[in-house]
Amino acid sequence: MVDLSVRVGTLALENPVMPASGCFSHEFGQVFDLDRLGALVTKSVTPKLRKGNAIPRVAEVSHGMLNSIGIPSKGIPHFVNEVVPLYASHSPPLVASVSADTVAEFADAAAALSVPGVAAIEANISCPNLEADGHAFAMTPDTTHAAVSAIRQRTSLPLWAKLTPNTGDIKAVARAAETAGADAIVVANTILGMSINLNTFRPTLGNVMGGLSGPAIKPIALRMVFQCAEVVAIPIIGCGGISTGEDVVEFMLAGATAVQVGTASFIHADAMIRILAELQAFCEARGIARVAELVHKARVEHEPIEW
Amino acid sequence: MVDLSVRVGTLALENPVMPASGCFSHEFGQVFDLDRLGALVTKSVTPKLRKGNAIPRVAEVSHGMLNSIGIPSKGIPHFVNEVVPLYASHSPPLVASVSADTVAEFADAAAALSVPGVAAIEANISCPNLEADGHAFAMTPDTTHAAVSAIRQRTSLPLWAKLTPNTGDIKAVARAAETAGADAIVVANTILGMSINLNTFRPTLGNVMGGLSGPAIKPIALRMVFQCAEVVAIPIIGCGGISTGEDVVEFMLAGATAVQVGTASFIHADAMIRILAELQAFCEARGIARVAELVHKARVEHEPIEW
Amino acid sequence: MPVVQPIAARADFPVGNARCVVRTNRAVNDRYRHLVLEAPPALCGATPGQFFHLLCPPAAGNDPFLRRPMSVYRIAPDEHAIEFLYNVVGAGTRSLAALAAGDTLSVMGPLGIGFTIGAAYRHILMVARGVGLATMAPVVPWARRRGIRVTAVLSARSPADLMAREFTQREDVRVHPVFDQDGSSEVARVETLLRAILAEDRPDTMFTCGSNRLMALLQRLGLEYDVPGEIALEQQMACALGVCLCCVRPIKAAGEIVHKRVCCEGPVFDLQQVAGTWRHG
Amino acid sequence: MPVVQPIAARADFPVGNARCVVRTNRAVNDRYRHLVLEAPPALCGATPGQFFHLLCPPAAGNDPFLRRPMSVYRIAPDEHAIEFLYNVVGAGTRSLAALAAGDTLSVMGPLGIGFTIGAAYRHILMVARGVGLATMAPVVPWARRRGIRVTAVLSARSPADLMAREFTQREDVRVHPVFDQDGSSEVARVETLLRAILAEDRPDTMFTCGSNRLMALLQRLGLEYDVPGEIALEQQMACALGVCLCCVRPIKAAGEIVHKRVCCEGPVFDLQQVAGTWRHG
Ligand SMILES: Cc1cc2nc3c(=O)[nH]c(=O)nc-3n(C[C@H](O)[C@H](O)[C@H](O)COP(=O)(O)OP(=O)(O)OC[C@H]3O[C@@H](n4cnc5c(N)ncnc54)[C@H](O)[C@@H]3O)c2cc1C
Ligand SMILES: Cc1cc2nc3c(=O)[nH]c(=O)nc-3n(C[C@H](O)[C@H](O)[C@H](O)COP(=O)(O)OP(=O)(O)OC[C@H]3O[C@@H](n4cnc5c(N)ncnc54)[C@H](O)[C@@H]3O)c2cc1C
Ligand SMILES: Cc1cc2nc3c(=O)[nH]c(=O)nc-3n(C[C@H](O)[C@H](O)[C@H](O)COP(=O)(O)O)c2cc1C
Ligand SMILES: Cc1cc2nc3c(=O)[nH]c(=O)nc-3n(C[C@H](O)[C@H](O)[C@H](O)COP(=O)(O)O)c2cc1C
Ligand code: FES
Ligand code: FES
Repeated sequence: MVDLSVRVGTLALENPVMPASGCFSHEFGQVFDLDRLGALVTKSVTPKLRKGNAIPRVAEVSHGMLNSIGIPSKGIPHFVNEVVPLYASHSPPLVASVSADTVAEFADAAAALSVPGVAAIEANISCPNLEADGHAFAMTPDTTHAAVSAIRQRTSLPLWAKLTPNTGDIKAVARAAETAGADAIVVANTILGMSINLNTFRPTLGNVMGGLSGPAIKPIALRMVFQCAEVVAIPIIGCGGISTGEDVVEFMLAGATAVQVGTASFIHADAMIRILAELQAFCEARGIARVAELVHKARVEHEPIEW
Repeated sequence: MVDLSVRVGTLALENPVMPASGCFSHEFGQVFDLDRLGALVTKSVTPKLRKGNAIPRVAEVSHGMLNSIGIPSKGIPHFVNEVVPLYASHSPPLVASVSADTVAEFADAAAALSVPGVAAIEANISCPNLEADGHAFAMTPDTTHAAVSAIRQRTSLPLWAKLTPNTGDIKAVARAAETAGADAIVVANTILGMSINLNTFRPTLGNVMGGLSGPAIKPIALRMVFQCAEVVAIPIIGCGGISTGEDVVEFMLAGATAVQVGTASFIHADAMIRILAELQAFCEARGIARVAELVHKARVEHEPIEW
Repeated sequence: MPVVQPIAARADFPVGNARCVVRTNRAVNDRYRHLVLEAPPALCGATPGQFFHLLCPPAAGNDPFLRRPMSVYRIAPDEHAIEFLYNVVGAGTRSLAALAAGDTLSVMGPLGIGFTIGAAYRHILMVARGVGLATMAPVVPWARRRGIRVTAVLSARSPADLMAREFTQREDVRVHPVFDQDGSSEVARVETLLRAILAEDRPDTMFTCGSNRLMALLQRLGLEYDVPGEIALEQQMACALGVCLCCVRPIKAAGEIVHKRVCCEGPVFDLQQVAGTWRHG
Repeated sequence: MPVVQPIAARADFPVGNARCVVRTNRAVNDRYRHLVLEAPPALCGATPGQFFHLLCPPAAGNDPFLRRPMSVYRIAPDEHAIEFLYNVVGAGTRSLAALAAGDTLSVMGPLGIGFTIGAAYRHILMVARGVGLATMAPVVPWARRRGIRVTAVLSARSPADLMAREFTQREDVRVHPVFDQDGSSEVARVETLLRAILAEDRPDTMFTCGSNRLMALLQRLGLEYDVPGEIALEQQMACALGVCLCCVRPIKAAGEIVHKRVCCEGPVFDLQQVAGTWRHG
């Protein structure tokens, strides 16, 4: 038997596979056993009530999808009172994803979310749809530091910072999150993209631009995990295009301690269960006793080509 | 008959389809008629002699490829004396792509490349493989401005600046290129990515990280073209994942005056010829008399959803 | 064996998820095709208006990434079958069109909330156009089996597109065809027709599908004649399980307009509560 | 008709590019398969050591993005055919393995520079292992037709893997099989064998393929016995036309080590000029 458990800071997970925020809710319990996941991560919630973006909110592209849901939110009290209890009977730790428009709101919201039943806070400082043109806190180290440290001061729960790939310097942003007190970073959110309908000449998304996710972005997310692992000591949770157990291995080798699966669950609702089985099979075939052994084990020493 | 001609600044092109730098050389003449292209764009050349990166230099990923060729170069004199004459008998304008390690070298190289037979200079200020961790001039507006304005002072040929998608602010970079005197911008180069071989646990590329290209990046490149078209008045040449005539239409609607095709030519060597035929067929079916009419015609006025 | 590789067609997980084998996949006319899949019992319990989420396999240059929602067109648990009627328009339906008998595809469902067919209903008026007909068709045998009269106004471009036979499935239904070709499908003329039906044999409910013009007309007539109604909506989907919030439509609820998810709070909604019109892409 | 949709199999474009129909695609043993394609004349003019660039169609979960280079295994212009022998290892070859007679795939070639077979040659020594055998096999009939003797050392894990029949193609060839199983494929023992051959019947040239161990041995013996040689190399490719510079290998040229492109300056190189060893992935 392979030991699939991993440790994300102080949080012990039965296995490294958990859903990505916005790509999971209790409705998946209609299709598979939620208790088999490493953790449960909820859709980002904001302190402000929000309706979300215009429809259409999804479009498909080559090996991926664009979405512009835009974080519809019924507010923090609704989340605490109505959503948290939905997961009370489930064993995996519940990770509450939070987003906000200002540093102060972020901190208040994180404090309000730090209730029994919530095991960790994931600060979505990266959602590309919220502000004009996709700007987000996690696009620069300064704004990342400001948001994460403000939240840090208001919660004693483990704090994960979810970074955006829409930055020119993921390493600096990752370091800023670590310095500001994040217990882990999630790398990464969707990449801003766009497509145009050739019948109507209109953007396919009501919101014009949206976040690209799915296998198309995997090499980019993997590269970012690898880069972040070079510069931070806190655990990294890999996210972006993961759809097989082999993908999980690749992210772990690059430096991820755990992974999040988003879009793959829309193609096969029970994808995470299959991914877990594949991960286990990979380890068994390779004689890897503990999946945690894989973390950051990519062999990058150059074997010089002799010439 | 559809009029396929477009104008990139002072340069008149018979049609908007040209190869992307590094994805074209005269060897394609073994498979199709090079004179049917809108322009011919050569592999970036550097003033320094370079051997290029370690092998393997290519790996395939979901709907795309990673490359880390690394701009092997035989220097500017070799290019002027041996490469330029190869295209002397061809009708499309020859665009010489140049790259360099410093601003001064960039300017010198561009001056040395401004010879008869070269119709425009494309400054590849974006190649992600050259410097540690993929940093490049085009990652910030300042370094973009420095490189482009230095080159501008040393050549009277049309100057195209090729931007990198590995930046957090493509619009600021595009504006910097325009302000510095670029006649057009090419949007964009490859996106830094990575993959790991699960048999060897080694990165698939000898260079560890490499540039992602192909259909996987199309929504990202298209979004960047759209964003740049909002802020610059100079023509935009779209590049990234284009593999059909419909893709060309999408890029033109988003704001591109012309397009470059890279990876698609590795899948079908004569892809650009097919793409041209598809572009023409699209226009014919839609009664579009001049392909130039498509430029920047995406309908983004929101038709409010009535509720 | 009807099914290969059942994934999660287990009693404790109410939504079925299985690879189904194609029994037949035939052209109905120039644009529409009829697909019959062998399905395990867990997938055969659909009610009219529900749908399945199909993973269309890559074929002939089409490589649809997302699943495609498809209304159940005919419910045949005794035949271990689920059936679809689809219009070949894009990557997903072109890939479906390439399926041959014996091919398999991954199917999740049944999903969503279908039409309400009250036990006391005596007469249902249906107004269908285009592929919405597939969504509404299973109402017919369902109603007839319960002794409910069905009157249908079927709108199409031309008689060749009507698919009246596909709609009625040999059941005893009063069909009023109207066509673009001869102008009989114009809103004003359909209104006259509907008023006649409403006056002559007042229905207990009116069912329709996503045409904005017909919806607006039925909303108006429904209020005037005090006849309730339901409408099947469509919207781009990703998960089809209520998770992703991609598929929302504006719906009036308690005086407010809220976003409801077509996949799990629909696809069938109260006719009067649907707010705004739909534009696709 | 052998060919559908010829793309650019025109005389003025020397590299052919066509959709070819699969004639047969059969297992040779547990791991290797033999693929025969119907091909137009423009694609049938390969010489031994040249290769084609195959667009492996998506099949059964494999969706190879890039083309795959594949040596011509048998050249049969009279039969309007090109043939390949391949080892099923990854996405590309698994997708090839799924091809059935009548299926089509896009093929570009012939490409690259093959083996030099001098008009005055009397005897060729070939040392092959693994799938490199496919690359070298067409030398055999080519040489025999010109009256050249062929001696072949074939190395394999076990007799079941040897494929001597696939290599000799019924031609009169002196074959020395060596195996990992019984230790006869060890470098020292192969060296003894080669020395005996070199001493007994000095060849005009030695051909080999990409095994680093065998290459180093042959380089050494070639210098000692003053026998020239050639080696077929492999390297990951994208364009296969010399455009992208993906496929380089270090080669000694004029005292310097330079990068040469396997696709168009190879895949066959002078044995003594190949520098360094190859590592894949
Ligand atoms: C609940 C529901 C039931 C449906 N039932 C049927 C049916 O019985 N028969 C039938 O032919 N079609 C039905 N559709 C539409 C169907 O899901 C396909 O979207 C449509 O057939 C076009 O898909 P395509 O891949 O061929 O086109 P594409 O142009 O490739 O589709 C591109 C994207 O847009 C989405 N899309 C396109 N048209 C629609 C649409 N009308 N509604 C929602 N999303 C759309 C697709 O799902 C896909 O994600 C239904 C849709 C919904 C939401
Ligand atoms: C000139 C040349 C001739 C060849 N001839 C043959 C032949 O006759 N029979 C045969 O079975 N194979 C041959 N190969 C190798 C073949 O091209 C495939 O790469 C190999 O079969 C594995 O491909 P795959 O898609 O199944 O594996 P994958 O693991 O999916 O391949 C992944 C990537 O690595 C590349 N790759 C994997 N192995 C090799 C290799 N050995 N050389 C170069 N690239 C590789 C693939 O092309 C692909 O881009 C030849 C290669 C070259 C360069
Ligand atoms: C429909 C959808 C909704 C999402 N909503 C959120 C969200 O609310 N908060 C968040 O942090 N990320 C959100 N994401 C991003 C995902 O959590 C994930 O980072 C991204 O999709 C990349 O992973 P994937 O390729 O596995 O989907 C959303 C993604 C999708 C596709
Ligand atoms: C093998 C390869 C080599 C490349 N070399 C260069 C180069 O030398 N200079 C440059 O500006 N871009 C280079 N590029 C980037 C392409 O020009 C292009 O911007 C990128 O591939 C995206 O387009 P595509 O998706 O159509 O390939 C190279 C790309 C590839 C795949
Ligand atoms: S499609 Fe995901 S919520 Fe409806
Ligand atoms: S594969 Fe492109 S140069 Fe050889």
